[in-house]
Amino acid sequence: MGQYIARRALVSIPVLLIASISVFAIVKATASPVAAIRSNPRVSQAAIEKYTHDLGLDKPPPEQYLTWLGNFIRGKWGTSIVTGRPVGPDIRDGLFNTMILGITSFLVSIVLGVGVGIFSAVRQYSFFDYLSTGSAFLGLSIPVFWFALILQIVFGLYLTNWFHLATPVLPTAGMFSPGATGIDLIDRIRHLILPVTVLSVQIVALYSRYTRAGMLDVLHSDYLRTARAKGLNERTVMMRHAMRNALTPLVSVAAIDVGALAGGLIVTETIFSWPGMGVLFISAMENGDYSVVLTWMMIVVAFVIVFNLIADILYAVLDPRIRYD
Amino acid sequence: MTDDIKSAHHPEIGELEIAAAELPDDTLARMGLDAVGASQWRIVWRRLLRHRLAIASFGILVLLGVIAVFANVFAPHGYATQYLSQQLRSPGAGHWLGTDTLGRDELSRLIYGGRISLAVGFGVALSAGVIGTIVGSLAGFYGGRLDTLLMRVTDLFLSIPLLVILIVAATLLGGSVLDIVIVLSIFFWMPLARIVRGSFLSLREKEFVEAARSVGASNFRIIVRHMLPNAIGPIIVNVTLAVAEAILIESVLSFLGFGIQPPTPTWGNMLAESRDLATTAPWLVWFPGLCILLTVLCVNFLGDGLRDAFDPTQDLIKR
Amino acid sequence: MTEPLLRADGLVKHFPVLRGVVFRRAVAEVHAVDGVSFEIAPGETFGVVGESGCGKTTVARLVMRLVDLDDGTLTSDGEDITRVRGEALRKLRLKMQIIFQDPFASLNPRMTVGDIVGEPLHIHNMWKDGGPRRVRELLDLVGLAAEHAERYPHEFSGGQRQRIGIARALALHPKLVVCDEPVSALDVSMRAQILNLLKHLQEEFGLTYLFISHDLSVVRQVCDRVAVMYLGQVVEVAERDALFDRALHPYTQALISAIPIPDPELERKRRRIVLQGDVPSPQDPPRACRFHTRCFKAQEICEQIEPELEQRCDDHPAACHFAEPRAPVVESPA
Amino acid sequence: MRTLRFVAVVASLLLVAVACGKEGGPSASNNAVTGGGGQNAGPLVLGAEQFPECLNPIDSCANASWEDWAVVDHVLEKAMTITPQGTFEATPLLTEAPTLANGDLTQNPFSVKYKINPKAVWDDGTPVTSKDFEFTWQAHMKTKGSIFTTGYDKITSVDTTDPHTAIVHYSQIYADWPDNFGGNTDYVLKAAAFPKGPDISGQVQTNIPFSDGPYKLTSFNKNELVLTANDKWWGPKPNFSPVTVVPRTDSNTEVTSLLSGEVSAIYPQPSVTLAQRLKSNPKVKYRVGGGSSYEGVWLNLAKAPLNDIKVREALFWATDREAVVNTIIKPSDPDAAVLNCAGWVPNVGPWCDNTQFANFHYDPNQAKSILTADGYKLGSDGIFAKNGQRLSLTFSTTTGNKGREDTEALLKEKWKAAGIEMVVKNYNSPSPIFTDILPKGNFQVAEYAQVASPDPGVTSIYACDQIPSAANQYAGQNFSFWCNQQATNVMKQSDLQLDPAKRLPLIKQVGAFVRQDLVWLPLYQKPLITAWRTDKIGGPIGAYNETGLGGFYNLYAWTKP
Repeated sequence: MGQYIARRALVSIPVLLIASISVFAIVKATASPVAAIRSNPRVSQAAIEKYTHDLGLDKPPPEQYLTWLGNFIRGKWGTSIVTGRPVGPDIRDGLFNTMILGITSFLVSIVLGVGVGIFSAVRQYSFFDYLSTGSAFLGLSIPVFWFALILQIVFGLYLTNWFHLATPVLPTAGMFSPGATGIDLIDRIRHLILPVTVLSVQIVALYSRYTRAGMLDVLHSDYLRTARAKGLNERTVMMRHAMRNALTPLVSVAAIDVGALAGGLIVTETIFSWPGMGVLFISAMENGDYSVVLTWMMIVVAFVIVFNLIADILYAVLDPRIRYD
Repeated sequence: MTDDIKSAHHPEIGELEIAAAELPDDTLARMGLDAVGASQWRIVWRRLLRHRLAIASFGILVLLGVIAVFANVFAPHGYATQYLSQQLRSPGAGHWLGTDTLGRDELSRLIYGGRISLAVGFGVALSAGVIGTIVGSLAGFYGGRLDTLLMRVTDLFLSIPLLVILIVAATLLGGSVLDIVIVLSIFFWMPLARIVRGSFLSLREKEFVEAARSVGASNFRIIVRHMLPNAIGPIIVNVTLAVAEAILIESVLSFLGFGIQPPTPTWGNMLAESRDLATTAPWLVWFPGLCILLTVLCVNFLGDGLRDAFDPTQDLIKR
Repeated sequence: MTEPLLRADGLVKHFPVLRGVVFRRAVAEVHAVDGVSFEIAPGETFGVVGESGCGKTTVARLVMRLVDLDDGTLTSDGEDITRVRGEALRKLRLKMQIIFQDPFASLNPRMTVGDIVGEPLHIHNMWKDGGPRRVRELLDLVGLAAEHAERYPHEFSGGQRQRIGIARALALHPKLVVCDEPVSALDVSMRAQILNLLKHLQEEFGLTYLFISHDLSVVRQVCDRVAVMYLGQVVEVAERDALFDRALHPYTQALISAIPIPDPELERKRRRIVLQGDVPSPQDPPRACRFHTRCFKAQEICEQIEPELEQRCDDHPAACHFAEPRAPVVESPA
Repeated sequence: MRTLRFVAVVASLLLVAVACGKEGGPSASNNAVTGGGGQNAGPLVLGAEQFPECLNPIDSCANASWEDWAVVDHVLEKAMTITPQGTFEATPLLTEAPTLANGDLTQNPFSVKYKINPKAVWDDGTPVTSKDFEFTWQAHMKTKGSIFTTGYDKITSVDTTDPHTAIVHYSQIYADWPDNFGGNTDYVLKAAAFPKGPDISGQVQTNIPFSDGPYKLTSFNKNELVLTANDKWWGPKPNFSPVTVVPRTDSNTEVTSLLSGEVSAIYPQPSVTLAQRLKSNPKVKYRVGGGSSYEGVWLNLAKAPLNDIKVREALFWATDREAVVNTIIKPSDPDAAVLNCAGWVPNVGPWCDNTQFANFHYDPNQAKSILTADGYKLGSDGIFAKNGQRLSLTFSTTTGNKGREDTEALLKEKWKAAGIEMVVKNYNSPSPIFTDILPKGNFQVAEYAQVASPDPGVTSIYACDQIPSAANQYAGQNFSFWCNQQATNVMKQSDLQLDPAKRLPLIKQVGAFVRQDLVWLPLYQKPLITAWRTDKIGGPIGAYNETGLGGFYNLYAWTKP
């Protein structure tokens, strides 16, 4: 197992390198930090040349890449070309904000998804099963930004107008009320409700499907029958035997998803003005700010790789039948 | 799973189906017990028929497909025809689903837009299906260094969030229908490649593959005639679900401004560009959204039905 | 002895065991086949017998060129086929065919019986020349009906399936058919039928069989000559009767002593040689004589010097320092 | 979404605009520009469509208009500023504006004397001095990545002998001098805040820790920025404090936030039904008016078939500008009209002859007869062709801009009726459209906006030597690739003429050349809109709506309802 982890970790180094080189090439080919300035007639040609030179953008691209890589490896994440701000704190803040949104959604989704999944497996072909299965498919099929839009309008405008409220029923954007000082938990939670709903609708749908399928497999298995035959009571059978086995795949899936979160929730963050990793990426991409895009990419890919590994390890721990060598 | 989390390349539910492919022969034998004289397809079809929702969905999809293909017959107006005096009419006589900011008939635009959206969905699913199948087949069949190489490439593609690479690539290529189909296809094949590889790795050890080789079958023939048909279930399910995903992702790209560019109508860009009108001309937001929802829902139901139909263990569970 | 149809000389096949962090490298090898030689004369049935894991199935695959040799040569009709590839290998398929052990796994479940039996014809461009008729003939030959061609393998019993496998093997008019435990997966009642069919086909078409089995009684029933394998090596080769009546190698003797005898009287009286311990791992086979860890005759020399497979009596080689003709404890009923 | 930044940049370049705005909503507002008085109206929340990512007022951060609109305008004081009427005037930082009349402007050699208000102090109580002017000049020239060097590069020295008088010496006459140390984009920096010297790169990226404006910046992060009243401010005290600016980068969310009351004012890009949405809430009012940036259909004269003036003429007849304005602009700005002058707008100076293109109206038959006379034949597909070459034109603009995309869709049908095919090929903005497509001439027809500045010179967009080429590293801005030597001569001549009265006929002559050669077709002035909640804000919000200073400029003067 240790060897397996070491191998996976080592193999990911070339993956990271290739990913960063391709991303660098594409960013270079599609966007330039100078473009926005060039389209500003107030900026003279001389100023553009000075700017390009000052920022080293006139150096050959491979040199630019290697300079960035050298700094990155030495732990210097550098500063953004466009904003002149250090990249590290921006990514840290973005990651933190994204995680607030993402982890909340995951917790909500896992609780709901597992609950619904188990219940509909136990009561297979009941009305509840059909209802939850139907809702799950609906959740998987709904265009996110459309759903977000509808929620914003309903909770931000329609309901607020019907009840003649001065402030919206639920805030439609931002992480907390403007100008709020300190941490007001209620306020934070109110701001989380709509974006978390948008995200959870998808995740709950998926997790409840996983859970239901896993539970059904277990419920129809021989060993559960044996457990029952041994005279264990139904509750023990469910909790101790069925759930543990049914949830094993879900645990690793969830671990992978948490890793993937680092990439940001581009649509949700954009709509709800949530300053996370997705928004950070989009703006850096628009600016052709390769120093931010590349560092961003490395962090995100590293997250994905690490959490994939964690998923594998969890899987092996939970399911002793799996062996890696 | 369309936006955000999907962008992480969720290990598809389909990946669990490797298990189904691992036991094709004896499980089929089990299936055969109640299906004497039927080919696999007939068995699958019969089992699919039992899945009423899937069949209903299939019917709706066929209907949508027919309307899309014969859009010029069904659409009451041209998709680009402008009635400038009738800007933003709400649904009613003359324009059943209202008009947009240029006085174009929303129903007609939905019909023509559906043509593009469905074409994108199917185009992406098919081409990504082909790529994924080829990559997975080669990796699973030849194994060794080729397998390692291809799987590292797959990992590479999988480790970057889907939406991110799509945005990057769409920026590079452009916003025509073909561009978007190409971009989506290039980044949609990985889950399928893994599934196919898994199937092939187990199929490779089957005696019937050795039997084929011993009568002189070429590698190509072995892959195409012997291994692929035994891995077809997961492939079909996956390709079907990819249709839904491609339609959704196209709409997300449109929302972010990287999708198919107007004036070519797609449900995605119609929805995206009227999002400012949600309160003033809600029909422009509701109808494209509902079209996407309905289509994707139907595809998902169909995919689910197919999954059950291809999954031999389902027989063990009493319906 | 006439020119052999097939000569195997010093066949070696090792499978690597991979380990490693970044670069996977072979840290050990499974010695599946380790220097096996034999000759098969036209028209005979040559048996290879041994416990499971002794490498006899690997021999079948080596002979069929389904896996590549690490060392040794294969000669067919005087032609070196050790390294043939591509078109030449395809040609070779016309001469040599194989019947597999598991009739459930060896038939593609997605193909009809007609397609399975007809596939060799398609591959070798013989379909246009009366392919469907040939398929009917072949099915008829193995005792199946022509209309079975439209059906799928899962609709057949094990015995029927093995007939389909035989029909496929015969489609190309091969000279040599490798039978890799063709009846071990079948019910006893089926076995005789299939063995009879094989015998009948051999007579009708003058086939040569390389017959692989772990079942000595089956071998005794069908083979003309028999090679006994232990841990990837041939320890004894003999005419059937010579082997069963005068086994030279202690391992063969032990095997034969374990054959059940139908007569309860004799069964009670006979002395069985019981081998000690398990078969050692082929990954790390014992030095010198590989059998010495379990041999009831083993002495010091067996741990130091590897015995050659050498002639002991007429055309009866055995690899043992203490090989000797030895009267069987119990007269065989035959 | 992606184009917003560019549009915003262009909008910030307005040097002068005249108040010609109209107001929507229930009641008219008081437009007094002066105001304030510290009535302590309490906190206020504003929505920013583009949130500044960094604050350095000299490097590329300053390229984002929202940095000025949301932060710097309120924190730092300019020397000269722009009135809602589009003229320059002194801010409270100066005791009076430098003029030739009071001798503070000298012509030969050219110098500007700024008399600093003795009451002007930084928020730590230290006075604003001529050293700060000198430092500002130095910072613009020496900061790594500084983008606004225009004008500063002509300064030879700043005389700081008297702390309250800064005399700026230029090497040559620079007519646009008010745009240094002030104007649209510039400010006076505090020398003492930068002990490391005039290269201020990498500093003040996330905070501007000093203030000589009505507000201080007390917090800045990706969620919001907070402005609080500067109690050392010597001008009229602001009423609202603290003022929180929050990002609302999704245009739909932005409007929703205003309608729901989460923010109290926004300065959004107009969209077709924006006005309608704003009207849906009786507590919301807005002001709309055409700014100084003008939208047009630009042609690549270097490439066939648009090098043929007859084709251009036919195209102009085939382009229904009336319909574009009616459909795209009027829903927001009912008073909008088709623009007919070739490089200026009616409300910036006397330069616009708004009749130049007035005779072109939509007449597909006219277009057809011109093409037929030019040797084109109508094909069976309804598209003209000549020598086997179909009259198919690629129309390009920036992606993701609904107004422009609608214009394309609308004109596509109109052109088709005249036998001209339009192929739409849009590009991201700013790259590649402003780095590759336009400068390298990889287009046929393009729609984009230009800005009318108070200086009427149009040399940079029309002169022969401004055609982008490898020689000038594709930095030329004459994207039409139009070269009329006669016209270029007149332009150069006009640039040397400082007397407006003598300059006017020359400018009109340039316009006539543009009209004669049919270089491009003007469409409309881009409308600007400021919207606010009447239950939160009284006057005089929106006074600067049509100027480059933006809808929030006089935040200090806003009052309670």
